[in-house]
Amino acid sequence: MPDGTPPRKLVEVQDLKMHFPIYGGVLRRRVGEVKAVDGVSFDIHEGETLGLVGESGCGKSTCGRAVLRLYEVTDGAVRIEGENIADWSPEHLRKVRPKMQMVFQDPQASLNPRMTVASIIGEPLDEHTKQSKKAKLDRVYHLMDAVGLNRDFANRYPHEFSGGQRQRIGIARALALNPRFIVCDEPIAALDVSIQAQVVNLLEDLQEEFGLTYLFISHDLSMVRHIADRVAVMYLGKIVELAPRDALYDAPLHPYTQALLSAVPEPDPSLEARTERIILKGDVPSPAKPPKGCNFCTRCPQVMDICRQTEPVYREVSPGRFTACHLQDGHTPQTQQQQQAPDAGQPAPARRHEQNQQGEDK
Amino acid sequence: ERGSDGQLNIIYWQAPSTLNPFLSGGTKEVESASMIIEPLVRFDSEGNMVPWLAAEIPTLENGGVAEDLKSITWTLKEGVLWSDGTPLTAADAVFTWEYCTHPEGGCAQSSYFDGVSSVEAVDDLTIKVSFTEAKPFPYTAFVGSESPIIQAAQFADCLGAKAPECTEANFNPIGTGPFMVTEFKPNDVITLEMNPNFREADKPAFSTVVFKGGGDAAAAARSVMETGEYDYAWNLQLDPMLLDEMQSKGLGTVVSAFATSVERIHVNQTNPDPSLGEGRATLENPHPFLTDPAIGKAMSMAIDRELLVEIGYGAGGQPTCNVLPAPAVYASTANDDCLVQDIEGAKAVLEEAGWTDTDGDGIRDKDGIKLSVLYQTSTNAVRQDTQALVKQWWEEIGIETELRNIDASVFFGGDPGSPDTFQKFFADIEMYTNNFAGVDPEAYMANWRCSEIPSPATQWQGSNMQRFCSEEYDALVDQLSQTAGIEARAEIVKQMNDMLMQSYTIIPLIWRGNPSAHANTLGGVMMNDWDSEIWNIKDWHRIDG
Amino acid sequence: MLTFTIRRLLLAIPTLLLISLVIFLLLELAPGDPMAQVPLTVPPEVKEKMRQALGLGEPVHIRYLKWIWQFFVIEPMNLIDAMFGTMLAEGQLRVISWQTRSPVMDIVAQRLPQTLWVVGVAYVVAVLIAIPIGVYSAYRQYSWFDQAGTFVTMVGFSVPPFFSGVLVIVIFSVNLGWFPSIYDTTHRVTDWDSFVVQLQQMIMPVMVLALQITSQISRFMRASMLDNLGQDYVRTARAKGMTENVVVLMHVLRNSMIPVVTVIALGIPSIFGGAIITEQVFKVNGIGQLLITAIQANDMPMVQTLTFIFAVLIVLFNLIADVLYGILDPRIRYD
Amino acid sequence: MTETDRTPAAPAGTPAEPAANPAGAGAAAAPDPATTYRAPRNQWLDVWDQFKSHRGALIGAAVFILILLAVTVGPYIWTIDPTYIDIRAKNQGPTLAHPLGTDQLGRDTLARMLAGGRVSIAVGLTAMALSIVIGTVIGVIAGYFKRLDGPLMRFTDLFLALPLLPLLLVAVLLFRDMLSKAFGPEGGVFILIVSLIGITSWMQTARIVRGDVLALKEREFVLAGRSIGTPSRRMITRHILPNVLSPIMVSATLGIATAIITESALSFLGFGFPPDFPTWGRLLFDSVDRMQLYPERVIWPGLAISLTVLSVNYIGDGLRDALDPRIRGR
Amino acid sequence: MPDGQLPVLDVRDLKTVFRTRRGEVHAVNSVSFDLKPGELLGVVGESGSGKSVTMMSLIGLLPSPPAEVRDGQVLFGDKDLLKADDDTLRSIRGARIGFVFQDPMTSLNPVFTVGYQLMEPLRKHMGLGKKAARARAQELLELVGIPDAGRRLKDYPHQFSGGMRQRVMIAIALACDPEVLIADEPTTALDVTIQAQILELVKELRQKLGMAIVWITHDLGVIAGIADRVMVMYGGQIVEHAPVKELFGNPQHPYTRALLGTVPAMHGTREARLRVIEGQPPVLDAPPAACPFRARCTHSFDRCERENPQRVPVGPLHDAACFWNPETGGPRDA
Ligand SMILES: Nc1ncnc2c1ncn2[C@@H]1O[C@H](COP(=O)(O)OP(=O)(O)OP(=O)(O)O)[C@@H](O)[C@H]1O
Ligand SMILES: Nc1ncnc2c1ncn2[C@@H]1O[C@H](COP(=O)(O)OP(=O)(O)OP(=O)(O)O)[C@@H](O)[C@H]1O
Ligand SMILES: [Mg+2]
Ligand SMILES: [Mg+2]
Repeated sequence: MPDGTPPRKLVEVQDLKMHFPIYGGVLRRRVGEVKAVDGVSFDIHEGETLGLVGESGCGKSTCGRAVLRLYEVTDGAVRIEGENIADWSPEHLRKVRPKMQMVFQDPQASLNPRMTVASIIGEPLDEHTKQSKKAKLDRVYHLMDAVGLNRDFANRYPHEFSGGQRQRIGIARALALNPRFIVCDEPIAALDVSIQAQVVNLLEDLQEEFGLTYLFISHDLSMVRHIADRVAVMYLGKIVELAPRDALYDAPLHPYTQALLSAVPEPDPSLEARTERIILKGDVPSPAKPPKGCNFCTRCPQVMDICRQTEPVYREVSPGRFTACHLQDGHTPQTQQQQQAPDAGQPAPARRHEQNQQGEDK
Repeated sequence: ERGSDGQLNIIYWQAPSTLNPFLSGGTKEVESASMIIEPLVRFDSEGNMVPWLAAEIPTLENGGVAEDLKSITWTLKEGVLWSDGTPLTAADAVFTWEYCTHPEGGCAQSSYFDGVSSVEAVDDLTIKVSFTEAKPFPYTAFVGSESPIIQAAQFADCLGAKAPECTEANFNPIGTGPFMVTEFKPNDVITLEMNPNFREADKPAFSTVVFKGGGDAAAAARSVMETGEYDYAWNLQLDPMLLDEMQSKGLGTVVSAFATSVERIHVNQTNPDPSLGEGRATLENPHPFLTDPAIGKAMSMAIDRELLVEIGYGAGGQPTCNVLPAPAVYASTANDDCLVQDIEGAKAVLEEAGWTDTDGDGIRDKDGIKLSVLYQTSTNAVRQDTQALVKQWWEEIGIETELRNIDASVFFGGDPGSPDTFQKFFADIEMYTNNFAGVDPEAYMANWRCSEIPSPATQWQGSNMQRFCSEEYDALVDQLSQTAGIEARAEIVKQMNDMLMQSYTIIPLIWRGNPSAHANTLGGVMMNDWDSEIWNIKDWHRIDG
Repeated sequence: MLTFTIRRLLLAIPTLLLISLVIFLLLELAPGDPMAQVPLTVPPEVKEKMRQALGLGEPVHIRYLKWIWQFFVIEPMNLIDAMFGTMLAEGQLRVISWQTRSPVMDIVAQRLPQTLWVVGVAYVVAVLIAIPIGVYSAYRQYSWFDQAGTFVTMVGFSVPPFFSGVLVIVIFSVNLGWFPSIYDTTHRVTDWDSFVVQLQQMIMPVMVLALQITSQISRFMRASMLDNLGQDYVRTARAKGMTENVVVLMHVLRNSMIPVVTVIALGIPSIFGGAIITEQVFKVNGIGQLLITAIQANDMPMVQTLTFIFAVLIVLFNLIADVLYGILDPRIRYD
Repeated sequence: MTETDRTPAAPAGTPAEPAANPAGAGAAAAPDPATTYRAPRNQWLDVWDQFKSHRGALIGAAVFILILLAVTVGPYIWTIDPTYIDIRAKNQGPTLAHPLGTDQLGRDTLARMLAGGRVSIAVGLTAMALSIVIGTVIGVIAGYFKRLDGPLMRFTDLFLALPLLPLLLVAVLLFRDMLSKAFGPEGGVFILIVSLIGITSWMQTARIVRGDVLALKEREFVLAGRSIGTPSRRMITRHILPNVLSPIMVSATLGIATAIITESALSFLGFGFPPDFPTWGRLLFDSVDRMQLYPERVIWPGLAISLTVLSVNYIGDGLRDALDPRIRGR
Repeated sequence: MPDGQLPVLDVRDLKTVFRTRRGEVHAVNSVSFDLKPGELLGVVGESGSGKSVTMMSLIGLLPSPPAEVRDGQVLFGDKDLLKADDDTLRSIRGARIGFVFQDPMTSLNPVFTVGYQLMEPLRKHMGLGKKAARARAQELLELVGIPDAGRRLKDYPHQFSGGMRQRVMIAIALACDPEVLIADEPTTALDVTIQAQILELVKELRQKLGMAIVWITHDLGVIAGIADRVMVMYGGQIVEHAPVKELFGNPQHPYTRALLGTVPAMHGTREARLRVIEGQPPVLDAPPAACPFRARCTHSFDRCERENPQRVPVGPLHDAACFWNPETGGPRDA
């Protein structure tokens, strides 16, 4: 947990873009691209957990993978301890892999069904250390202890485990080389409610024990609320809002964040009856053909003309709170839908005018 | 009566690819064409000449053959018409000569015109063939099914390089024979119908013929003797037991005819060792041990020819000790003791020649040279059975034998690029069948002159496979070419045959006949291996079976 | 889909040219001589002359280019001539068979009918039998029908046609005398009776061929059905109250057919060449028999042309299979 | 309605099989009374466990092993030389001296069946192995390295279009002498035939493997391997290959059958082994003509081929199930 | 909710087993419940607890073999569905009982148009002609909120997003105006915002069409939002059953209580640590002779090992299968 002193930035992501090319036509030329991640920037401080939430297909996984350079990014920089990982050669990258690891969404799919638990957890050791067989095995047992797996399971295969246990195997593998930074790509999405808690607790315990830094990707907002220190909300390849946890949950700025938060069902019938839901209309546009202007303009309940013209700028609207929304830039929706108006921004009539002009110029 | 017997079904398990025997010399092409186009003279089943388009056989006696043996004059029968109704004339024969001797034509039968200096039409019915040198046996051009006369009018535009392009004519030649083509499907089937202009009024008895090709010998035999779908099947080289079994069904009969085909073994007199490079299998490098006639003799003695016949040929073969078993006048009897297998005798021969098994491995040797031979032949079930048997006998007398068989198209292909041709003979022993066309052995016996030895200098062309070379023999060849009169010639030929036999460079095995089968309802079949098998198809007729 | 097809067609051109070159060089290297069938009695000089007449004297690349020109330009022109009575190819030298000395294409055209009759019908029959067998075997997996089907199809798969062919001949021609053992390629179907005759002579080769093809396709069909029977949409269809017939024959079959149809399409080129042995046994004398006799006679232009036609068909049907896949399966989008 | 045996019992992602887990309380309290160091269990043991439960596969394996034993050990027990001609004993039916009779030259059919089986099965196994190796290598490379995909698939097309027979002729010319010098005449032909069957039959495997690898590449455990920093070479051997094993196995079992049959067809067309060299296909072919006289002579090789193909097919079925962890886990 | 009404669906003592190579799996054990017209019954429970198997047993959708419905009665109107023949079942499925499955991605047949699949039950059960069926199909698509319905009928499932596909599934289930709609985790695969859309839709439709609904999920939040009554399943049994408010307000069974505790809250204080349910779900290899939850239960005592608790009333319309009484913190007297 961050205390008083401002913690060091472990990971800095700047204007990260990951576009997947689409080929087509008679000659298989590149005819377009899926803008899976389209210019996101954030920092992760040492020892903190940054939650990354958003709808399915909005680019969360791609972002997480790009940060670890599992993809060759299209543009932008990812700095880990100040070094841009995009500059590293494959061999160097291989050497520093131990520093940053990943836990995957589907515990079934992320474990090779034909390897035993011991060999799965031991694989990073095989790749990066030259220990004796015995030492490796000891380390594997140690890791299994750490994640709460019985040592007896070492020779079993993934299919012989429950989902929660499988996810523990995945976590043990990620921990094997003492990483500093772990990207958790929806580690609980495929798990049963009663098991999700086990995994989240484990992640928290490990963070405490080893001082880990997490990028925690999830679409379970209540779980993110539990685990994350700060939360970034993605929509269609972009971060629309990033804020400290409590600020975000208490007073979301971006209409999408608002809709998202309100859509979470509350396991309490009395609360449930009282909450006013924002039901979005329509579907998520394809990241291959994002709409003009703001990406959210097709579904936004507070959409304005400018949203269909100009892309809002992602900026710090108040200390530690970033968002990209014209509403925060002082525009008011012409077609008021009687949603509570977000009150965080300070509308300045003059600036609004300016902004409008700019928008039309573009 | 003409056309009264309906359809005749013939099956040849190799299908003809063209009906122009000048473009492809295969038996199937020649024989299928023989129903349509005809020569001046044919050979009957005994090998006697029968005037066909010619009115009679010219001889010295009747003046048809010039005294100096340098020309022969033929007279055509009168009133012979082509199937299109035009008359056959001497000009057609002249044209045929021109056609086949055209330098760009690639005529497959041009050897029949070897030594012919000119062919002239003396008048419409008289043809004079002149030779550059005296020809004691002048019956080559226009004699036999391989040298028929084609119609000048039809082939006029097909001379030389254009010959292959005249598909229409090649597939549908106009002839004087009993049948004419209605449809020709290359490599498949020919349908024919009777020739309305055929010179013999009441023939042929069949109105149509289907000449089917393809498949294999067993299927062909089955279709005649077991299912009765076909009336005549050609070349049934099958297990004799199988033929007997089929024959016993009572639907058909196997018939064979013998001419001059002999299955023989050649004993290489030169060294085929690959390490000799260019000099491999040439006269400069004599064979390390096969030049010893004792070995050839032992090899020959060890073979039970009777058994080979029984296993592979049945009625289609007879044991022989001569490379020239026929015609009867030429056949020698001097070597007949080889007909009886004599393993012990063979061993004794080797023993006597100093070939003993010194190291006890069952293989005889002398001076460090082991009797170990590579025995090659073409791929063919009967040949492989023969090979297996011979190998067993030879090993019994202490000659180690390795077998090899080569695809026929490669073995007989004559491709100078291939090491596997029978001419190159890169082996110690090889086996195949050869024969000669017609009845005169002069050219055939000339095969074993020294000058016929294949070598790199001749691009491996030549017919003296075993590389037999004897001045004495060459002298006999020359003598033969100057001798006229059957008896005198026969004397020389026998002498040559015996000389070859006693050199043991050729081991004759089987005088091969040609087994074919005909339905019991088919009458008039006279098997013939001197000419086309179906030479007398005009006389074939249906009998009630 | 259209651009996909066009792109694949464009790609096919260099592929095919390369294939033709490879085939040509292969045949060039192959031993054997077109003169092999000429009897030994023919003297070597004569053979040499005949060889020259076939154009064997020219260098390889000239012959290749000549063949390419003849195959791609002159033969199509001839086709046009034959169809529209034009005279485009008048006097141009076509691809000539060494063995028969007639245009290769004419012979191929002559052989097509019997190949299509026999092999084509066998293929159709086999497919028609295989699909129900496959469907039912999968629907009743591990039932006695399935077990027996597996057994029979595997045996059918393992019996070489040179054996099954002769076996049926012995049974049906020799012993029972029901069908002719030799196929009559000159037979023309003009009326009912001649049609019956045609059926009689087709029945045995079709049987032998169909046995093999059925064996293979029914295995594919079964596997594909099994894959699909376990899918969620099957449960949906049942939950809608559809009868088993509708569920299996509409929903599952339609999906299962997608991979099978492409397998079937990929098998079609073999119609033209794959039945060599069966053709031999029954003397059908179709394309397969043409190829084998051409190889035996070292008839290079014929072999070259035939193998290249097979190559074209293979490439073409590969493409067709892909396109079919795209048409049948709405999920696939080629582009 | 029968459900297929392959559908997973429960939707993916459900906690694992109850049966596989120790019942009830805290998994930590393991029921294993021994030490925590249990000898690593061989994966093939699990495969075998599953395989054993497939009755067809078991019978198939038994038959196949029997055949294998017969052709490998058999000739040492039945010591008659398969090429020995005893002409007096030709065309015999089954007798004590010749349990399967003799052929037209009096060679012992049993000895020939054993010798022939050795060749046929050797051809089947090696040709299959070759085609599987080529197919797998090409398929894996094409699937794994995107850049090589296009060229390799065109290459596959090329091979699909190559005609077998002319290829055989050429190969015989080019390599026969070399090979027969090195391996003896029969060995040379064996190598030729095997390589030709292998070379002309790997394409199907390559396509299937490529498809599977393409799908596998998207699986998360491959990504996980990458995030660990496993280099491509080990990625392939550790993660990709073991997971494409099932389709490869299926291709392999079919491959044996097709190779045996192709060899016999080659004999028919006159391109196979020398005729005095027995193989099952050859024996069958040689006896077809005499089918009516000596029906048993077609039955023996026919039976042998069919039995081999059938048993291999059932083994393939069983292996496919046994190698599929989804099924094995059940 | 109307109380005295006759239930449309009355399930009594349902038992379903699977025969596998490793023996029998007792997936559903003596499950009884009823469903009143117009009511929404929520079913929760962790994965593998037998929710789906129960519902599929009702209308014979389980593959047999391996499944076998051993025992029980399913009264639908006056018919016992377990004894009904196939034809009767078929005429009920899709027509009077609609089913929506969990995975919208695979539940639709990929090679038929959405329109075709939607029209299929209409033509079969309602005997509509092609035209009429199309019109009705379009109506249905509009009903579930798919814009441009007429055109989209011609589209294939893959051209629809997950949420839209799930809506199509719902439309299919609703096609013949069924009396009962069984929705088996219909939103589990979907995003929260899309899930909210679907839930909204169902609420709306329920008001409009007034059918009885069984809604299976393991998301307690969803249940809280839409259910009238809730059934909690564990280990193939119903362990608790109560009106929704009562269940959330006064959970009686330890499993229910534990379940409610594991979900982190969206509002209010954050717990430092999430509560978990330790241990593994039970093995269902024999008919239960003891409480299936005992191994994970923090309150279990020796009786739980010996006896399988029956459902007993613990409050108004509220019953639970447990020997432990949360009020007293001790055993409940039978
Ligand atoms: N390799 C790829 N090639 C092309 N497009 C891709 C690729 N990987 C991802 N995409 C696309 O990029 C977009 C973002 O994908 P991503 O997996 O990052 O989403 P996500 O937010 O993680 O979704 P989920 O919650 O479903 O995991 C999607 O539209 C996806 O289709
Ligand atoms: N085909 C089958 N063979 C054997 N066991 C099965 C089969 N189908 C289901 N089961 C078992 O039945 C039990 C109940 O499964 P069911 O699918 O009803 O659970 P569920 O509560 O619906 O779970 P989920 O929330 O994951 O859908 C599980 O233990 C499962 O393993
Ligand atoms: Mg993701
Ligand atoms: Mg379920």
